[in-house]
Amino acid sequence: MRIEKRLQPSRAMVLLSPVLALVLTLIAGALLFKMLGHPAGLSLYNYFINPISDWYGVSELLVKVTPLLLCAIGLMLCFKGKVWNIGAEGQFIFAALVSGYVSLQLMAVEGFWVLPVIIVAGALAGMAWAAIAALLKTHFQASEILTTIMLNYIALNLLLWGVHGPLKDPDGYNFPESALFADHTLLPLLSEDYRVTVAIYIALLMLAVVWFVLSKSIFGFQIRVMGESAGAAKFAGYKNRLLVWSLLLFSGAMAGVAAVSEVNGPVGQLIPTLNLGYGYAAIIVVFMGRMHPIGILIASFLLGLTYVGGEMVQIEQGMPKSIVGLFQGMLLFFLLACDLLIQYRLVLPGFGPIRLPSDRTKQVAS
Amino acid sequence: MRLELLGLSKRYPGCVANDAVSLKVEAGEIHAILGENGAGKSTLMKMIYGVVKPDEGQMLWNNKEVEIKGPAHARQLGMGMVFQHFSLFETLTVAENIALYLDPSELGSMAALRQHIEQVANEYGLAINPDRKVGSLSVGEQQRVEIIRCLIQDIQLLILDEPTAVLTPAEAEHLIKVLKQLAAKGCSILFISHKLHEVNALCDRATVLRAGKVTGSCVPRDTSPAEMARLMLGDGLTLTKAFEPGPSGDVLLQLKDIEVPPTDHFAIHLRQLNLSLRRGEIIGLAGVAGNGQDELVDLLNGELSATKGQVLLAGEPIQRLGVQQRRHKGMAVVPADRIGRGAVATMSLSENNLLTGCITHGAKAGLIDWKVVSARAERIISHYKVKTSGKTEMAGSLSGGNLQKFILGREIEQAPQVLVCFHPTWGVDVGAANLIHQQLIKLRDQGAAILLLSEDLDELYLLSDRLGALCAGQLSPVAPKSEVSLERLGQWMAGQFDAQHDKETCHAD
Amino acid sequence: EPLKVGFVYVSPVGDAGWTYMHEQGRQIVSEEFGDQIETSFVEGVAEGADSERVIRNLAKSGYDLIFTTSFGYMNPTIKAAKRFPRTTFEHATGYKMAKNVGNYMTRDHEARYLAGMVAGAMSKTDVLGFVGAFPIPEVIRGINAYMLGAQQTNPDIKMKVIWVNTWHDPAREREAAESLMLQGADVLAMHTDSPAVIQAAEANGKYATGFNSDMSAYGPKAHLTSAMQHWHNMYRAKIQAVLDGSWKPTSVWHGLAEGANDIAPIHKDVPEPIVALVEQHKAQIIAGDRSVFQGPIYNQSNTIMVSDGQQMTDAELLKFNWYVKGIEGKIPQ
Amino acid sequence: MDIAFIDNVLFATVRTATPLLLVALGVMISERSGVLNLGQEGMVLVGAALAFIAAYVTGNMGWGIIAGAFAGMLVSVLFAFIALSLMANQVATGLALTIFGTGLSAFVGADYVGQSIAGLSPISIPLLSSIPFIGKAFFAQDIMVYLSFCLFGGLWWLMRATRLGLIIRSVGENPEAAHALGYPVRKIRYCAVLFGGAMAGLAGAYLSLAYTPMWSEGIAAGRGWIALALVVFASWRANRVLFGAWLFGFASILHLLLQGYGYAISPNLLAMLPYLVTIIVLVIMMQRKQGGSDAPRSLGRPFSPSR
Ligand SMILES: Nc1ncnc2c1ncn2[C@@H]1O[C@H](COP(=O)(O)OP(=O)(O)OP(=O)(O)O)[C@@H](O)[C@H]1O
Ligand SMILES: Nc1ncnc2c1ncn2[C@@H]1O[C@H](COP(=O)(O)OP(=O)(O)OP(=O)(O)O)[C@@H](O)[C@H]1O
Ligand SMILES: [Mg+2]
Ligand SMILES: [Mg+2]
Repeated sequence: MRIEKRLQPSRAMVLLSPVLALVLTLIAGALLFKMLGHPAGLSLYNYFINPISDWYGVSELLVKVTPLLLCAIGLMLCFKGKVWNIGAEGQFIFAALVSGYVSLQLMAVEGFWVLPVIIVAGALAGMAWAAIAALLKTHFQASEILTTIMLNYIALNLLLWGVHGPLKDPDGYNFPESALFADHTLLPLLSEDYRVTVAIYIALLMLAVVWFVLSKSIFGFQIRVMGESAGAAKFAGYKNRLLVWSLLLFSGAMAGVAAVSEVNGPVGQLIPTLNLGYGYAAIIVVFMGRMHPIGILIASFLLGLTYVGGEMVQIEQGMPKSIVGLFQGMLLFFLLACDLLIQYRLVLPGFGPIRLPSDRTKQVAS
Repeated sequence: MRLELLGLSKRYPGCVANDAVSLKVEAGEIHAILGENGAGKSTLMKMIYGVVKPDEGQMLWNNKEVEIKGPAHARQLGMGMVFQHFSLFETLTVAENIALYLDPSELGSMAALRQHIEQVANEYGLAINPDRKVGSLSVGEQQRVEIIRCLIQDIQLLILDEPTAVLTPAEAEHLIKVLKQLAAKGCSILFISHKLHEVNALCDRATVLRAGKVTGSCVPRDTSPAEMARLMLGDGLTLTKAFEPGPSGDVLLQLKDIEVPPTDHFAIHLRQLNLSLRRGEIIGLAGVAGNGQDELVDLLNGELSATKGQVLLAGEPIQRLGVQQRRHKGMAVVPADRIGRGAVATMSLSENNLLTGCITHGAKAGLIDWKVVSARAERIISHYKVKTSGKTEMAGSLSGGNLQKFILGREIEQAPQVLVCFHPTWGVDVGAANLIHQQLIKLRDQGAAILLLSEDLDELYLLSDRLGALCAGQLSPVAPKSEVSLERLGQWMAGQFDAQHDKETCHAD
Repeated sequence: EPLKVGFVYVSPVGDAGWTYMHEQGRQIVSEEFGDQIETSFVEGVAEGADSERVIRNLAKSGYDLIFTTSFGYMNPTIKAAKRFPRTTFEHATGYKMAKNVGNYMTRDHEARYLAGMVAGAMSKTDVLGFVGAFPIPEVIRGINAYMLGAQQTNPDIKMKVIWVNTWHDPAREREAAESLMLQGADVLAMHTDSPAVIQAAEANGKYATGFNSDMSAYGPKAHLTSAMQHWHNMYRAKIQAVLDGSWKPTSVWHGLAEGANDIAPIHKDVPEPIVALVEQHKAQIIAGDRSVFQGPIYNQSNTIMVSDGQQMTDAELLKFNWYVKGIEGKIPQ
Repeated sequence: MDIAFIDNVLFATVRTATPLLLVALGVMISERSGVLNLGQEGMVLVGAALAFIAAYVTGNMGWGIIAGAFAGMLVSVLFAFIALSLMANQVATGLALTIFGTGLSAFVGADYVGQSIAGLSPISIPLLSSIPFIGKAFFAQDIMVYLSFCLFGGLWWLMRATRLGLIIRSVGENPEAAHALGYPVRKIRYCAVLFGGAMAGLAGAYLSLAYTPMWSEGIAAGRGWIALALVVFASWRANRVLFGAWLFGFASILHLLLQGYGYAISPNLLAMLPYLVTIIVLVIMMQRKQGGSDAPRSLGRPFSPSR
């Protein structure tokens, strides 16, 4: 058996390969569960179905998906333009710090404008943090991969400094936490029974916006060109600096909104362990979703489910947490491996397509 | 018999690159392989050299059947190859590049290798500094490295895939001398070129490929270039001898005392550039690669800015404008580097049409109208006879000549007032080159001004109304082509701009 | 129908520290109660939005009693408890309570104090070194108790503190230990979750005292003793109360007296009189005749903070944010 | 500050730098060959877990070291197969490897948590170890530190002066050309990735056998990521990798030392120091070279040979 490049990427495989990957993951997962001495069917049910078997479960999945999706939306644009922003994590954390500070300042004032101000503050803070990387890249030629990783660590330490110091709850027995935010600074819930906030609408709206920008606007086209060929972008006069700045600022803003969705949503205060790694997980979402808006929507749900499902098999069957990592790893490996089929086809010896010279698909258009 | 091929075939998905090709090469023979773009010439050579494995067929080397296991094996047998797209490593030095080519057993110390390189370089008059990084060499020098690399061991067969496409006439002439010297020593040479007069001057025999098949052969000495072209392309072709200058109008593009300091190590300093390009005229600029052509094109395109002087488009200063603003005002540029700059390899033709096309069509208020864009792409494909499976095909999978036709079409469809055209027919087969030439003349006759930069002097004489040359970042006088002899152009390219002509051009302006 | 008891752990059970001790407690009670209860745990639950979901999921899956074992779970526990009024929650190390939420904690400072007595006696340079995770009251309390204990056996003792900003990064903890030894400390202690500090002392021929569990295996020569926690006593009591139907939200803070804390066997290098003194103080604390934070206690600037004959109240201990005399440096703010 | 103090600080610096150096040297080789493997953290963890298990079970440190290297190599095969043979995106595959490796190490190491082993002990080289200032730092370390010095020396020489080094660079530079010259691009990349895996495994072994002889989950604590950054910072040169690892190690020690001296700066702010230093040095280096990084030209680009 050998592989052979397709003339054109197969459209069918674009849709089929993730399905195939999922099936393979399930099979491998079943084997893994068997090996651990758990019934495969039940385990898979608990992992993938049980967590979303009722609306409550779905709502919890949405809670997990919201920040993930928001971060991924920003990163998707960056990666399309080959701006390797690994720093959504740091932008998220810094934005959480700033929007948390603003929320604490606005505890006593009420008004319809309070929430918008907090969201904007978060977005601006995320942008500011991303702007450092943008500045270092465009004016000092420092690789954004490196600077954003470093900035992640710096932001984390800033957050720790904040909650251990100035933002500590004065009535909190010196524990490193801010006061609980006032209710009017929290994002409205979709329903009192669930923890999902309106942030999910923001995420979906932004997803649509990004989809539109990428498929219909010159700006989106320019981003893609920059990503595919910097030389061509320069030749066509696309302003590289401007693009780098807007991509980083946009993804910073999205990470900032994600931070608000989390801090002014289910968490409701500043704590040292705010960052659950959304910024890193979003990178995976973007790749799993093949940098396509619909793709990342599905991928964020799938990845979210691997977390939630991992908790479920711990609760129900006492499996170790490391299962989650194994599952996520396998799923990603299979996805990546199956993507080969989009560009290539497998040829079995003896069944190879036989072509005559007249088969040439290229022809002179007249 | 040095080399004999019997029924070699190679299939790629979607096409048959070589279909039962048979070929004989004698010892000391210089054998040309002719064929249009995509005929399968390079594939055949790669099979001989072991880079590509044939699906079928036999190969006899010095009358014994061999199966080439890989390039290293081919080198052991005494073959050498200069690839169409150089296989050099830009960040390594010349000596390191050559060391990589050699077998570990042949490679002594680096010092010995350096000596060896200098010795070979002297023998064939191919001067090179073994310690320079290849990336800092001009294209011609890079080719020298490729050739020296082959000659450093005793070889019996040298394969050259379009070696002269990137050389200046002088360099090409020198190469031909070297090859003759080699052949005289008994080395066989397989030579691919689209420049038929070179084949004519150099080769003992020629084999013609078409769509992967051998369709004929000839003795180049006894065959005119036109006849060879007909062998390659069939009868429908008429090669134009020369285009008459048309009537020229007012000045469209003007450079005044331009000064562009180099932006990096390898860039050329443009000095004191003065040029006036008129409506309905083509100015051809000759010059050895790396004498400021890249910088001049970048300057006109708006990627580089001058520290002194003025660029005027129809009398209006544009040096402060960006690329897109200039395009709005009627500039268009065909870059030399098709894949790296002119097109995005991983995008479809429609999308590549939009790359610069968005200036005049398909975009409104920042939004794209894909229908218009793809209709336009289809029109370019049919108008400019681009061989492709359709507008959704990736640019990278087109052959060079076809992509070049597409890019030229895209720029011409912009209906530019001024077109800057750099190497429009580099590596393009005779048929496509002919079509491109006709399109350029048509554009000129519609009243556009064209600045043509090329290293192909035939092309320059064929198309230009006036001629000049670039050397070391400076511009020679520009004079009507009837007044510029080949000899004088050669002097200009070498930097000898005599005072007398300076005055003449001043008058002409 | 067995009582379903769930545990939420902040780190993997394999962290060898805090969570490890809770897991030991769970295993002990689950053995003891046998068929009466059914236990399970979720490990490595981050303290953000995830924790509330896990707590809710446990409640939703029918768990009757849920132990949340890290400070950061306090607010999520309270929030989840509101939605599941019939489920009983117990939160470790916090200060909030509700109708169905109690909390529990160990008086680690009592064991710390005893360990400090050993450390003070064994220091030749008169400098102790302490690797702290985060400057929160719980850790500061331990540092102060350690110092007060050391002063009992060595009035000249001083102490240096390094914060590593992590509960669990063995390599960083080790670096901190090395830095302390570079600056003259010859007996080390830590309030982090790995035994790296013990290992560092062992490698450098210095002494150290452990925390959470008996860490002697990590440094047979270096390990003087450990300030240990035993959670199973509290777990047993709480589970029994729920089984009996007598559970009420309470705030329990158990120490040496209740067997919730202890120290590991003391190293044989420690002179007999010191061991006897430690035993004596331990007995006094258990008997209620002595408190770790009893006056006179001076702060770093030699101001008296607790006057002779007085003791600090639990409320004061919960908010501890100053160092006692003898500790160098300032608490970072 | 006396001589012994400086020696001790250097000693701690070198120790701290060792795991970073080991990973980064491996990264340097695989990236030089054009492969971007972001799975370092996962490979370090798997190496650490397996090294500890092997040492614990056999009671022999040598087996531990070998097992660590071997385990790192084994998981890197997974990466190599998907990224090189199946030509998947390398960034994504590397991230997947990190996730997978983190889970796998926790999974296999679960039974060994809380176990202890003796660990590697330092070997003082007579005479040399008493050289003032640097004796202890360079001549009183354990065998793995010496091993890392040797590996550094070997790789520095390999990349600087050998044909193999040249071949590796050529493959990362222009795989098409290397292929045309007959070099087995994919095989070379496989080897480079496997070598990188072995180095990451060694770094893991150093953590779980020498630095803190124990196994606990996530023992690498982000060192794989730092090492990746270090290589960019070092512009893919062995000597700068060494310098960078030491610099980072020193900055890590320094912020702890400053605390010990009682500087009342927040430890959180001090903890930013190593990262800030890295950014600043990077910026300075980029200025010196007038932009343009030395990244291997085809770093991260899949290559499919057509024959
Ligand atoms: N690796 C490949 N995979 C698929 N198709 C290929 C590959 N290499 C070449 N081809 C196809 O084989 C045909 C012959 O290509 P080849 O490069 O041999 O042409 P050529 O005669 O050298 O053309 P040119 O004059 O442009 O150099 C073309 O249609 C080309 O698209
Ligand atoms: N690891 C390596 N990979 C590739 N090339 C290397 C490597 N190490 C050295 N070289 C080559 O050897 C040359 C000299 O190497 P050297 O290590 O002395 O660096 P350098 O240019 O002196 O840098 P610095 O001034 O930072 O020490 C470099 O320019 C480079 O081409
Ligand atoms: Mg060719
Ligand atoms: Mg040097």
